[in-house]
Amino acid sequence: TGEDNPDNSFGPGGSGGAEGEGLVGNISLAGSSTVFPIASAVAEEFQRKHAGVDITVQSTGSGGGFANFFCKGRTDFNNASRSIAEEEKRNCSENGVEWHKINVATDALTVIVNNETDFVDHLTVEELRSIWKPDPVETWSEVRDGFPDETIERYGAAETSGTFDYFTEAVVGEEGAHTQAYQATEDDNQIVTGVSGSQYAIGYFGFAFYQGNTDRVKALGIDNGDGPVKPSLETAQSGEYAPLSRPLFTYAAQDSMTKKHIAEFARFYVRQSANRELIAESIGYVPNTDEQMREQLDQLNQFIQQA
Amino acid sequence: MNDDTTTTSVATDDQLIETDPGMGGLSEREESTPVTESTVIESRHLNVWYNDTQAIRDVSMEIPENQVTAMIGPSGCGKSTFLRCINRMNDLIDAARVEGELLFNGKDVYDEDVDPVALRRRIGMVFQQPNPFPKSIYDNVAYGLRVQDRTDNLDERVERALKRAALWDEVSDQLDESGLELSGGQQQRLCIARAIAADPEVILMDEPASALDPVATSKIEDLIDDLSEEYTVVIVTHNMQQAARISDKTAVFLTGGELVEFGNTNEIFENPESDRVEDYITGKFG
Amino acid sequence: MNDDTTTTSVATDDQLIETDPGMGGLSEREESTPVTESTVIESRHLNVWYNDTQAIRDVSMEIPENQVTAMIGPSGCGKSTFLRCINRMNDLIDAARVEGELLFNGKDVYDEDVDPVALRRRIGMVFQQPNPFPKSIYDNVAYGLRVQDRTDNLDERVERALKRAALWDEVSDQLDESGLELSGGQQQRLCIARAIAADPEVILMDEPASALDPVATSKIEDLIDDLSEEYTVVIVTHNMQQAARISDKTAVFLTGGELVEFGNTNEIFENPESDRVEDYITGKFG
Amino acid sequence: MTAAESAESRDTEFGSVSQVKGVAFEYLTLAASLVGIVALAVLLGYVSADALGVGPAEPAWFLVFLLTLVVPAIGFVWYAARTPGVADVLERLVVRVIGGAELAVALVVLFIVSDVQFWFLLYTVGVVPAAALVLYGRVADDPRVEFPVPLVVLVVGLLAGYLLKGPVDTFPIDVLIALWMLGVPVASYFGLRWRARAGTVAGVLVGLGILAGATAAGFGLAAVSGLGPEAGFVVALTPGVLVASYAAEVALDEPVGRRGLLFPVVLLVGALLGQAVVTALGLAGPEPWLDAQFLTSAPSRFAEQAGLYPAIIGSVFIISLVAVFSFVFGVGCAVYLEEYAPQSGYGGMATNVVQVNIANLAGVPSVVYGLLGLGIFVNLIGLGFGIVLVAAMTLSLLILPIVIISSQEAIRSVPDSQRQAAYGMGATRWQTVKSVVIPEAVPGILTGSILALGRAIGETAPLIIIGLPTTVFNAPTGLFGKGSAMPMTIYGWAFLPDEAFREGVLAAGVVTLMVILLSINSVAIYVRNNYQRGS
Amino acid sequence: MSAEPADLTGGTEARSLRERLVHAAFLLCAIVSVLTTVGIVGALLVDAVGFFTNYSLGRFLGGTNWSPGIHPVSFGVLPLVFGTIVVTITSAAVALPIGVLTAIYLSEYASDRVRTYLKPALEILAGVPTIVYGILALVYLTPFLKATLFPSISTFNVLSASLMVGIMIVPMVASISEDAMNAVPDSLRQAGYGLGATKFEVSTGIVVPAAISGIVSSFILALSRAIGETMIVVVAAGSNARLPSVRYDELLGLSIPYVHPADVFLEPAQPMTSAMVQLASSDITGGSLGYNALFAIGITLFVITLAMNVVSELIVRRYREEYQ
Ligand SMILES: Nc1ncnc2c1ncn2[C@@H]1O[C@H](COP(=O)(O)OP(=O)(O)OP(=O)(O)O)[C@@H](O)[C@H]1O
Ligand SMILES: Nc1ncnc2c1ncn2[C@@H]1O[C@H](COP(=O)(O)OP(=O)(O)OP(=O)(O)O)[C@@H](O)[C@H]1O
Ligand SMILES: [Mg+2]
Ligand SMILES: [Mg+2]
Ligand SMILES: O=P([O-])([O-])[O-]
Repeated sequence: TGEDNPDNSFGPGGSGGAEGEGLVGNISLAGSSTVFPIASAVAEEFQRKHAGVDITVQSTGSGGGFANFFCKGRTDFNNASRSIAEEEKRNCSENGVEWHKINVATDALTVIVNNETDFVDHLTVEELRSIWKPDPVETWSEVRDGFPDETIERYGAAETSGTFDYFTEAVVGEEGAHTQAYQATEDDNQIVTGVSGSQYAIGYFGFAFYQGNTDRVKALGIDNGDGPVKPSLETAQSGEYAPLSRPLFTYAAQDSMTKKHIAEFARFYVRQSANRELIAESIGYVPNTDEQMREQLDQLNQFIQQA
Repeated sequence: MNDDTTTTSVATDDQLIETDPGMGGLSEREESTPVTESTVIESRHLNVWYNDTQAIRDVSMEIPENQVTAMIGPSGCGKSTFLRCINRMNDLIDAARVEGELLFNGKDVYDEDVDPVALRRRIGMVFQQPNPFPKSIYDNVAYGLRVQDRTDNLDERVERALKRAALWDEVSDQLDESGLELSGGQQQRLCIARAIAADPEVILMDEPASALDPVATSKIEDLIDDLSEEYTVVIVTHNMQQAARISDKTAVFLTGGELVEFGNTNEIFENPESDRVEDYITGKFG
Repeated sequence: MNDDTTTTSVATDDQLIETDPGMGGLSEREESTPVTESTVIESRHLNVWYNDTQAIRDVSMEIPENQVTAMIGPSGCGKSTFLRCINRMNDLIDAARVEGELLFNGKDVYDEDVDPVALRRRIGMVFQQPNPFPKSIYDNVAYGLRVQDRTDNLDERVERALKRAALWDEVSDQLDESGLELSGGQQQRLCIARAIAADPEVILMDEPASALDPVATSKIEDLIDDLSEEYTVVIVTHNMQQAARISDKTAVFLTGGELVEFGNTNEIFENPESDRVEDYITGKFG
Repeated sequence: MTAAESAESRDTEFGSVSQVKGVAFEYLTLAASLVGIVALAVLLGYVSADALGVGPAEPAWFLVFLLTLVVPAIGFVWYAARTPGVADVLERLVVRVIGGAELAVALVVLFIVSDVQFWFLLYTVGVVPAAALVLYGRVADDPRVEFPVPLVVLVVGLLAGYLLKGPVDTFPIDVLIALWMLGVPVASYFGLRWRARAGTVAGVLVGLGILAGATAAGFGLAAVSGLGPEAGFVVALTPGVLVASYAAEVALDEPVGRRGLLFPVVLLVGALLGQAVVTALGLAGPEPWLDAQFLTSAPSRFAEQAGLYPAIIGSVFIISLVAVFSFVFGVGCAVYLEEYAPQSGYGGMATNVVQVNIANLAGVPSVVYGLLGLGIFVNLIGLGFGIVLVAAMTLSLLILPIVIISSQEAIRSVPDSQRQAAYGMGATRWQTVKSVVIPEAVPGILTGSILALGRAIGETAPLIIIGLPTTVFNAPTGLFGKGSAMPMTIYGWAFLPDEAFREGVLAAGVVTLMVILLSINSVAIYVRNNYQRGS
Repeated sequence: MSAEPADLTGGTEARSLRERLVHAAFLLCAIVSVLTTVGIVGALLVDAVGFFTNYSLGRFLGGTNWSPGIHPVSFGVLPLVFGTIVVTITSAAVALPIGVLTAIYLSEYASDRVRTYLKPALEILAGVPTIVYGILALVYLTPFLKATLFPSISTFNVLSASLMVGIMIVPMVASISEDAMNAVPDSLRQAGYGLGATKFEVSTGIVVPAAISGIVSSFILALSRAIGETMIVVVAAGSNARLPSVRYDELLGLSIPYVHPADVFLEPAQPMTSAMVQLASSDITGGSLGYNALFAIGITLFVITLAMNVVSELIVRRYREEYQ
């Protein structure tokens, strides 16, 4: 698609003088809105080095990306906040699209309450489930003895989002099994606002967002059987913070890896996954450790070799 | 100006004119002509301009009470303009400008303190094209009363107006139907009923029958004859025969907005003073 | 049909009619009337309908070359319709339907293989309202030549046409200005110039002077007189005096689309065969 | 009895009917007419304040520029409004600046998004010979180059150009291409115009002067702005020559009107003076989000570096395509319905159905057009996701009914007597349409179409549905390239957590979009007011 | 008789060829508009049929629960319809009176000079991109309302979105209504004044009733526009597909259910259009039931707006006849 037009010296956004390493071509990414900030940040950085490369990033949702783009051979990468589903695998192979999964960061879903809420500091997974399952408890006192007899106000992610999917599976253990009695929203700001407005509110969203709002809401520890663990970069990286830390991926298409500039971009993407400044500070996810990153890089290089 | 003499001479005519029943070959209304006349409307040196073109030129005349006064003259001579001055309908035309005096019961209607809306409530108007509102017959007739907040005995007043306009028998069982569904002649009588329902003192009619067929026209003419018992009627018409048939007084305007002659209808038609009027009446031009 | 007899009798008149110069009291064109006439346009039992209403009823007549043929008749009698049949302008009206024959130089213009566009290039037309294009005077006159791809010597032809239409002296120094800036009479002469620029054989004119003042009208009449030296002119007019002044032949249509009488103008005006035509010409109706 | 006497017995007090209700109502209606406009103006005021970052500016800073720039400018406009010739000149000058700038942006975009060398081939091998033939046919009256011939030459030439694209690989540099494709025609046009005015020598001088001046200005602009020399060249050539030529004509022909040319001087002097004063006094000015950097950089996750450049180019490219598609098909359809379509019988019924269908299409929600684009262009035809062409085609269909309906109105307002005159002269239907109907209807058609384009430039929902990306870093390259559009990028910013995006970058985006939109619409309104029939 | 028989058999081949080519080209353009409709219906039907074979129309139209992601998934469209209706009615409550008053001002009161400035200004109102309106609502209007009138208003809420939709459709109501009022013959106004009616009485008692069918048709078109409005609600109204929560009031020992306006207007909602945008950019797998629901809503929306357009067309046709 698209004619490559290297001789395009017009615009300031164009190639201008420095041609970097002379890489030239198009790269397209689509998929998860959760991964979108990472992808576009990485793309922005790569673009800075290789002005001849043209990258587009679309936020379509993981599933939309697989169904409409990636498995039809229309994109080079699909970002995903979950692993590829069976149906999507089938779809891909029907179209002859071979893929490789890259772990680009970890997201720690954070359960939050009001800063002033002092009766609760942590919840067990079981208690969390009783709050969010399809037929949930109504008051805090039903969650744990000693909690006040007040109605729970719930704020969570919209049901069409990957965050919702992941939270439901991790906490309730079944796809889509989530209460309907909650304020669903696309805008994490609203969850913060809602929770900071009531002592008896509870909500969840990505760790990234919590980091920017530590003064307004408080994160709960999660007890998965080994005692309560507070969410942090370290606990998430180490896997202690379970089950609410989830890996974020990008899926690379094999055919695309034959192109030098795309393969180079894939390597760059992986290398950036351990970039603490970019992933953690600037975006707010949990970066890979150097070790994890090198492992990913080896696998990727193998995959590129195959292609 | 030369022509002024004519005009002025008309204005200074006696107010008390004895009608001569024997002379009324053309006028069919001899029997109802009253012997004394009191003036309801009087114009004094009236001039009207539309932007820079003058439509009425120094017109002075007195319109007597409870008579039918006809205005005739070729197209564009200012008949409608004069009529529309009387109830200040010309206010609605931005370009129109009026000078001189126009007295209604002795009060200049163009005085600062005259509210044209109040004025129009005492001077009814009927137009060339029947223009009933797209409302029921009843609501058409009641309209004037309603805007004047005189809604007591509404049914009665509506009925009386329709009877007065000789329409009651034809529409009494369809008062709720739209006024637009009537025939042209009926519509025009409805408009007359609408105008008289609010008991005006004067009724102005601008070629009320020119859009109608002969049968409807003759009904309207009969009606006008009737109306003059109670109302002062001022009527503009193109049709000389009609003016002769229905009016007591006739004013002849000629091109340029001059009033060339004004007097008893039978005199004007049988023995016009001015040659130009004679030429006009006998159809030499116009 | 009763009336057919009249019409048919006209159609079976001799093709060669000798004019009688002595009779031409009304016609001013006696001197230029040729002695023999060859027919350019001939209609045979022509009928035209608009949807279901018939506008032309079984009209047969022959229009001679290089003469002015006038068509007169009351409003709505089908004069324009007949004119518009000749160059098939009625094709543009979906509702119009034509039956019978209409020959131009012996060829039926309604034949399958006739291209109306080609036909109109040989028959020019001038309309009631002057309708110059909103283009320059030059482009107006050149229009017909350009659409016919005859652009050689364009300047010359434009000049000739404007001279022919007696307009050159007035506009020669403003050829680049818009045709809309001319006066009504000039516009109409421009339209005539536009029509003759492309050298048609026949010029149809539908009340070409009815929108003009008397001075402009007389210029157009003079022009028509001139044109008939070179062209066959067919003209519709409301104005009987005009028909009498400028035409050699006159066709009188009466309501319903019948051709009641057709013949030399002076004969028609002085001695009409039919009473109805006489009534019409003397102004009893219409 | 005189009138006065008779009056004694009568009621001459007409009284007055209470007008309070009426006056109150009149003001109510006036207020209603203004409420929406005022509300929008206030909100846009806030957005502009955010976009221009007036927060940190000191009041004195505003005062200085109020005195040096705003007051003189308003004073000048006030003076112009009262001096007839000057007002005209001022209005035309402003419109030429705006129109020229729009043209320049469109042309620069064309050079950016497309393969200039390809255009060069098509132009040189296709357009130039065909145009030369037409010209020759006109001048020499040669029947051999009648109608189909130039068209055939054009088609063959374009095809040849297309085929040559592969084999030919040496091209002149872009500046020369721009000079050849733009400079030569523009210079010839103005050269001829001045030849008619002032003789051959002047014409040649003007032509050469334009070429030389534009080239020099192009390189000059390139040096200061960082744009390529071609872009500078285009800018100097379009608004530059347009305005300069107009200014020269005014200066020569209109002794009163030429005072209007002082307006730019007033602005420039005011701005420089104001700048000098605030620098001297050390006054803090606003810190605008909407600045050159914003307009020339790609999106970024850092608010300070974020820009709208690729989206602006994307939008302009898409809108140019939409203009072509919707204009061609919209006007074509309108001409068909008004001039060709049967009006009676079964054909007439079909026409009627099409007519009703168009009215209904105008009422279909834009998001549904997105589904159309997704279903037909993306999935059925398989043109591809998120590409410029699909976006342009979808938006074209979206505004097509509006263009058709307004063009029909324009065509209908051409008096029938004009058509009759043309047919009566033996013009064919097409000749009538081409030479009489369309020239008369063009202002109305243009106005309606431009307003419709304004609608298209702000449409977002269908673009979301067809999957246009919110983030791209480069301007689109070609029809099948991926690109974004201004509203898409702005939409993306609306949901970013970073406050700086919401309050600064977003506002800058909104203001950019509105400025582009309003400048497009003002041209439409100018066309309507100045070229309406009968003027 | 003239010697040469006329040759009128048409012009050159080239001319008729050109005529036919041109005719065909214009016809082609006209066909595009028909194809557009076919395309819309086709594109919507294919996937909507896929949806309705797996999910009954009755459950779709009658269902009170819209949860394409929460299991068991359910696609009751009523919550979305509720969102659409609330936004439409609220915006109509703003726009219809303002629009009609504006039309009255333009047609009865405004001088020509005022009109020449006011009408383009109103056109600008209609030309502002809806995404801009959405952002104005989200970033400026909502915080303003929160700071002044409604401290409890949500970030995403029905009220500010509806106000903006209202402002957007005012010009539509105004311009169509004004056309209708201009079509009222002047003779009716004259009759009114002649009977001693004031300008106010003539405007409201004669002109407006006489133009009523045009005004109604402008209402329908404006409502149809509000129903289809997407970006304002996507950006400013949130994405909560919900029916309004019912509160109960104890009265005489009975608990009376009622809907509190705050629950309707100050809270988020999800109209049909915004659900479509959400689905189109969501995590839902392409080709799945949830994805096809997009087209089911699309066709519902299409049918509703089509019906409204047809109705308004019929009404307009009737009022045109009235004054012919
Ligand atoms: N609204 C107007 N604006 C400008 N000029 C007007 C207006 N109304 C009438 N005139 C002019 O004023 C003159 C008198 O018009 P008026 O309507 O009073 O004549 P009239 O005698 O009633 O004619 P008619 O018999 O045709 O109704 C005419 O020259 C007319 O053109
Ligand atoms: N386009 C049309 N559609 C339907 N009927 C028409 C059309 N044009 C003319 N007619 C009718 O055909 C009849 C003849 O019309 P035509 O215009 O030929 O009369 P005319 O003699 O030229 O009248 P005038 O002197 O008024 O121009 C009239 O009854 C007219 O109503
Ligand atoms: Mg009159
Ligand atoms: Mg005629
Ligand atoms: O877009 P998501 O798949 O991350 O929800």
